[in-house]
Amino acid sequence: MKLGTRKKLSEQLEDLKSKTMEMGALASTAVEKAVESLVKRNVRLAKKVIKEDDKIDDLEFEIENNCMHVIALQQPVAKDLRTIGTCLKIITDLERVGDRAVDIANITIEMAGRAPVKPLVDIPRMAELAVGMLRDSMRAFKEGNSSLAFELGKRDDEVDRLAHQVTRELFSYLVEDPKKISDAVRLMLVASFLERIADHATNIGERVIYMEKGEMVRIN
Amino acid sequence: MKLGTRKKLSEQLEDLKSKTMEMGALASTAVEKAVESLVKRNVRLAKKVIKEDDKIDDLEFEIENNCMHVIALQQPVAKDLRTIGTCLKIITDLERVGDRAVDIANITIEMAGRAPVKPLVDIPRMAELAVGMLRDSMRAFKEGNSSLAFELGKRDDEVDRLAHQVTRELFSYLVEDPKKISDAVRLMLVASFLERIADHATNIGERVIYMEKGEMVRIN
Amino acid sequence: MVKAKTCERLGFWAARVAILISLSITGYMLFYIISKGASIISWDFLTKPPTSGMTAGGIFPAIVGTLLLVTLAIVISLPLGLASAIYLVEYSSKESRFVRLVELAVYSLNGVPSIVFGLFGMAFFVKFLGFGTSLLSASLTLSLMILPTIVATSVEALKSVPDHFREASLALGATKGQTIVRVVLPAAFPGIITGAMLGVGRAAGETAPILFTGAVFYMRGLPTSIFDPVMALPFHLFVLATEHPNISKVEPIQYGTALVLLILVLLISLIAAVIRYRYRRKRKW
Amino acid sequence: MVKSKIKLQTKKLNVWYGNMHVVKDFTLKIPEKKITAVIGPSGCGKSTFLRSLNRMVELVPGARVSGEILLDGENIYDKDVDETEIRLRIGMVFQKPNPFPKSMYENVAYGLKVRGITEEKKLRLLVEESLKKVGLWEEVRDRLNRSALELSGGQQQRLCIARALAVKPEVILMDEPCSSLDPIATAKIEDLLFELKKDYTIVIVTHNLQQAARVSDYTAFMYAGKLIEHGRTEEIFERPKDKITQDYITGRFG
Amino acid sequence: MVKSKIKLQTKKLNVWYGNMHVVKDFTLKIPEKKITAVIGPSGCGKSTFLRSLNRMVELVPGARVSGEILLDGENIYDKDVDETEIRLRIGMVFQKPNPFPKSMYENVAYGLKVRGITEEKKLRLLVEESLKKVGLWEEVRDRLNRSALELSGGQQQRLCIARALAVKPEVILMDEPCSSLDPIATAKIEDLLFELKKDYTIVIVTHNLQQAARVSDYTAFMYAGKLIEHGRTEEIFERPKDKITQDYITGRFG
Amino acid sequence: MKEKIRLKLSGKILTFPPASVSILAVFFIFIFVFSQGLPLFSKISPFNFFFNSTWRPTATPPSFGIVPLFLGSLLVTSLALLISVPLGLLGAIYIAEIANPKIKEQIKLTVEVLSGIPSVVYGFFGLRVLVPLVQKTFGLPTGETALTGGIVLSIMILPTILSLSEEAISSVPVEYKEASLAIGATKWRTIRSVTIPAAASGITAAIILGLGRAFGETIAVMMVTGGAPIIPTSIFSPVRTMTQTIAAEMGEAVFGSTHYNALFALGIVLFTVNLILNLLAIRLIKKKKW
Ligand SMILES: Nc1ncnc2c1ncn2[C@@H]1O[C@H](COP(=O)(O)OP(=O)(O)OP(=O)(O)O)[C@@H](O)[C@H]1O
Ligand SMILES: Nc1ncnc2c1ncn2[C@@H]1O[C@H](COP(=O)(O)OP(=O)(O)OP(=O)(O)O)[C@@H](O)[C@H]1O
Ligand SMILES: [Mg+2]
Ligand SMILES: [Mg+2]
Ligand SMILES: O=P([O-])([O-])[O-]
Repeated sequence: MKLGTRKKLSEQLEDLKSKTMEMGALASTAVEKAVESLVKRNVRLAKKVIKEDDKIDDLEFEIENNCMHVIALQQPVAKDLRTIGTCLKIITDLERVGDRAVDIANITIEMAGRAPVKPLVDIPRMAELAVGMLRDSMRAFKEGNSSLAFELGKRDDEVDRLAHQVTRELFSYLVEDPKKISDAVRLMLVASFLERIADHATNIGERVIYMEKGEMVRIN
Repeated sequence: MKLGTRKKLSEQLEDLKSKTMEMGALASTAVEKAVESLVKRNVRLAKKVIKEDDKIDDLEFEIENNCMHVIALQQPVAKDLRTIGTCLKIITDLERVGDRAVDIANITIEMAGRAPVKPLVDIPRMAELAVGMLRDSMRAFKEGNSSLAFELGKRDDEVDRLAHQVTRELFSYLVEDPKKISDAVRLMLVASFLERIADHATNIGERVIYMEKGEMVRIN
Repeated sequence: MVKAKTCERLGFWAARVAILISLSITGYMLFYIISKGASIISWDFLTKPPTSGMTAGGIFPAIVGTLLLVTLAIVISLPLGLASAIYLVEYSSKESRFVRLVELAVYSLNGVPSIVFGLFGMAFFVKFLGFGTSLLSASLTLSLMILPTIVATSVEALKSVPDHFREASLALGATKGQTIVRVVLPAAFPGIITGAMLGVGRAAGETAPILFTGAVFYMRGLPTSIFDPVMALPFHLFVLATEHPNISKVEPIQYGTALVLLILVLLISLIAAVIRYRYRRKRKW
Repeated sequence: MVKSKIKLQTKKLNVWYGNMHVVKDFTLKIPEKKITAVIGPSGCGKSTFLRSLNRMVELVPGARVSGEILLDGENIYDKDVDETEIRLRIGMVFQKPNPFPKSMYENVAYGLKVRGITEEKKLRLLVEESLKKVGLWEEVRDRLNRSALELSGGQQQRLCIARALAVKPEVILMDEPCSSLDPIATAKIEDLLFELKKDYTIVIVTHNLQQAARVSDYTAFMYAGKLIEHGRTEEIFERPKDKITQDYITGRFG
Repeated sequence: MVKSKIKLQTKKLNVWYGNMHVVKDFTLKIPEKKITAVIGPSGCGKSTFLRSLNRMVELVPGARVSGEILLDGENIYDKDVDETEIRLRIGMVFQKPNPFPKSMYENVAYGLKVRGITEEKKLRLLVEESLKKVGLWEEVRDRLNRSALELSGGQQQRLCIARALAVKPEVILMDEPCSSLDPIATAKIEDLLFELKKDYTIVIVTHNLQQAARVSDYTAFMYAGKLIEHGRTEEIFERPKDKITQDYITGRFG
Repeated sequence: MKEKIRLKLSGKILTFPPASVSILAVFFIFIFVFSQGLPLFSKISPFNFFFNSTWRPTATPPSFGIVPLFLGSLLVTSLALLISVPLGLLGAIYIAEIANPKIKEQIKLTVEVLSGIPSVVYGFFGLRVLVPLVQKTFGLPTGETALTGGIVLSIMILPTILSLSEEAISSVPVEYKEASLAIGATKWRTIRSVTIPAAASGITAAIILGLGRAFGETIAVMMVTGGAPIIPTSIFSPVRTMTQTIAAEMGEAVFGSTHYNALFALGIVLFTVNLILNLLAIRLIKKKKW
């Protein structure tokens, strides 16, 4: 929605939603790439992730502004308003997802050039799950599919379980080989980041349900 | 704002602001108490902090709902709308501040009964700074005081500096005494939490400036 | 409260009785004249001149006379009245002194008793302009008499065309003249016609103004020029009823004349009323 | 859904104009000392519904009413109920401000006089009270004997409200009371509504959804003579249950 | 601030009615193929301003205009400019739908006939084109010869817009075109505005702030005859610079 | 372009002269009636004319006192109003406020049509029906009395009063009535306290216009009042009105004679009185407040 080209409410809402979808796609990709950079110890890719986070931030800013435009100019009510409220909330979640991707990428950079603590198995698996949740939460948003949103609760539990497992495992490494302490700590952080990303996806799912039904439901 | 007792827009906005102030006060106190519990190794206090976070979460939910009410029923524009937008954003920051307080309290509990890594000097200092920023950001919000908000940028730099210092220091402990690894890691996390709380205060400051002037300004 | 209800009932009854009396008196009058006059009217009565000192024959010249008077009067006063109205409503500002003067004149003219029109007609048309007691003098007098009616109804009709029609037309780039001809006059047409009909009705029924200006009790044949005097129905009735030497003998003719006059005037008046009503109902602005 | 005391209640109310069925099986509870807004598309029967609440609808030739309307539990359409009595208890304010072409004082005193109050002192007092309630007293105290038609549109409307208040009604019906006013006068009337609902039960018909949202506690959405949805205003505007309501309030209608 | 081509522009425009100074030093640029809304409290001179743009204000006895109004750079108040010519280029739509009491066809054809177009085939074509533009063609094609007064209020207003479009104006002025319409008809007109601005420059006066916010690209806030603030509609509604503007749009006025 | 300007002006130029005709007409009426009437006062004193109580134009010496004629007009007119005002007003209330719409339209149509009945027909009806009726009812030597004239005139002006009052009452905005009803007033109370006061100026105007019509009526009175130029002593006296005098005597008056002048002077009086009444009514009608 460029300034000066007024559109009808429904078109503006469509714009908002598609922008939000775009932001969701960027955030998901950022997480994927960050984890890939970590696994492949690819500093360049990590740097790219960090650079591209600006896009996500800009998009958040733009979407938030547009939401305010629409509220100020169109006086949305009922589902229209809930859609806007949902966008406003989803974008903070997505922005935070983006920040976590950056955090992961930073860790990639910090760990660059050192021997790996251990082969990364569970972390890519967690990442896959978390990104899958994120993608599905955005799909639920796009389609207004509240049953899809509802399932996110269960999937989040799986991610939490994995995160615990990773942490426990790393602690044992920690004690074994103090030299690898700092990298082990870093990987623990990555696990917690991924867990939080899954939380954000769950939040998004809750918002989608609110948008569709008008009620806030806790899904985990 | 109870349901069924309709008020005028200006009254509703006042309600929103005072609820937000209340949430700000709760969040600030939570951080203070969490750090106190950490310093004094007071598990009971830590548990109280964790329990009281529910209040903050409830308040966020309530304020967000009220914001949506006001938008749906009053069609606010200009400064009125910006005030609501600001409330919406501030409360996510405050909620996150509350979560960090809980994180700190959890660490208190985890570290309970073990000898301290080192005497805590810098962390209480950081906490004081961060909470001071938070309080001031909320005062700036209440008073619409954008110059007060503007200063938060500089103060945030100071907190960042301290956080770095704490981390570096703890790393040296880490290498010295592998047994204290896990607690040292935990304290590092606390420092990063406090740093992030200061970031949230800075965000709130930015929001206040937006509310007053209608422009988003980066203040750090 | 009970008292209020009783008051209401009493008041309503009083009103009902009043309207009943009002209508029944006039109703009786019409019934009376129709019942007495109906038997007199025949083809001959309508198409033959009076004979044997008015005691026999018909009223043909009086009918023709009245029609002539009325036609001439309306032909003179309608264009004058309509043009005045157009000037007043469309071409002048409300504050102008001239407009107020014209309005005052129209109102004054409307209040002048018909007998004074008669006096004026006699002094001005008959004597001063030398038209003599003639169809022309009488018609001119009548046309002046009905002029205020026509101006007033035309002004009303024009004013009742809402300004937004004019604005719409002007905003589309039409000139003032185009606006009046294409939009205002068509919209005002029914009102103008009603005014004209009202004028015609009044002209047909009045006696006093033609008393000294053109009406005669009897003439041989029909008028051949506008300078001839004419017979007229109302005057005919008046004379038959009050001044005829042999009143009892002409009584049937009186009723007949009265009925014909009544029918003529009521017909015109009815047409006017019907047009007005239809128009009022149809009008949606 | 409605928790306060019910002041006025319609039960299976139906109104016909001749053969035209205008209000259909309308069952609605109107809580005391709250503002209930009636919204709906043009011609859906809002005014007719409102006018049936104080029996003004009976003035329309050919109007027919069935069902019950309970005012404090008593059916106002009962045979032995006097409609003028009902109209003293249920006041009405109209779309266009319609003060009588009399003095401001006479306007407000009118209803009292109709009620049989003639004592000058008492009248003065009551007139003053009503004018104060609508916040007009300060504006007109010095010219109470001037014609009410000298007032501005917004002032006239407040005078009309004062006139309705003077007879101390319990319920006030308002049929689009602000539609002929400018936004500033409208804001004043809306402020007044907030004051009035401390003492009165108010039913307001409005085309202006924003107004309904701003001022009312409860909202009833009417469509084609039927009550489609009724509930707390917040609910209606944030979570309408019915598809038609949703479409109407989000402007996707028709 | 305004970046598109300027279609119409007032420079130090002043209007008096007799001694009353109604529009004061009004300098405003109206960009091409955009919708510019004029808002402001009642009596501030919005209608007068609008009517000065196509010289309709001259019809008011005692009205006096100074300053310039440039249409594509040419001053429409120049001595040798014919005002009927200007009114063909700057069309107008009024507050109340005001079709002539003629057939729908005649209504739309009117402006063309006034322009001297008489060829039946051409007229038909142009009438159809205008009616299609306002989305009325499908609704009325079978009854073009019926009276325009048979249409509903919203349809009438669209007919009036079609009538204005028929003469192919460049600018369309609208003075509260929806104030007598219900929300549904209003929504249709607003939709139409979005279509029309592809081809026309539109200036709309409205009391309805929400409407101004919804439809306009630029908004001018007028107060006591003066232009207080003018800018992108988003700016005016989110970040008004002037205190009076802020107070007015947030309803804290007066 | 110039042609357009000419076109624009031509409408005004075309319609200006007709607009002046009314002014000229009044002016001429004024000039001619006065020029024929005023010379009277060089022959007899105005005091004599206005206050002498005998009208004997053909006697020797002639006497031109209009008191009996004026009183005759006044009496007949007053009687007419006395009958027609209550009937007309109540009737108007019925039509405007009580009758159901269908009947209302029909009655209004009827009344409007009736108001077109020529006065000579009323006179004729009076002469044929009322005169004998009055004579018989009151046992009078003749039925041609002031009362008969009053009744005939009252019937004649009734439609005027009815329809004008009805219009005044109906044009009271329905909002006023609704406001009153909604406040709990009965319909009758509403009519009394709101509708009639609001319509007062219109109703008064209706009455004044009726008065004017009665005062200026010639033929109808002429046929039923007996025409005796004496000061009436009761409503059963035969009377002669001013209008009637002009109509009856103009035929005999010699052009330019004192008698002729006197009849025109009567015309002046009629003209003036009616002008005043009429302007009064117009002011009242224009005083509408809504
Ligand atoms: N006096 C009447 N006689 C016959 N039908 C009527 C009468 N008054 C209203 N109606 C019809 O009854 C229906 C409902 O009218 P009503 O005035 O109650 O609608 P509304 O919802 O108030 O509309 P609006 O929002 O336009 O005021 C409409 O279709 C209208 O045409
Ligand atoms: N023909 C006129 N003669 C004298 N003054 C007028 C005339 N028309 C309007 N005015 C005055 O000029 C001022 C501006 O009127 P205008 O109609 O332009 O205001 P507006 O902003 O359109 O108001 P609204 O929003 O009520 O339509 C008002 O004070 C009004 O009273
Ligand atoms: Mg209505
Ligand atoms: Mg205006
Ligand atoms: O931003 P977070 O600290 O809530 O992840």
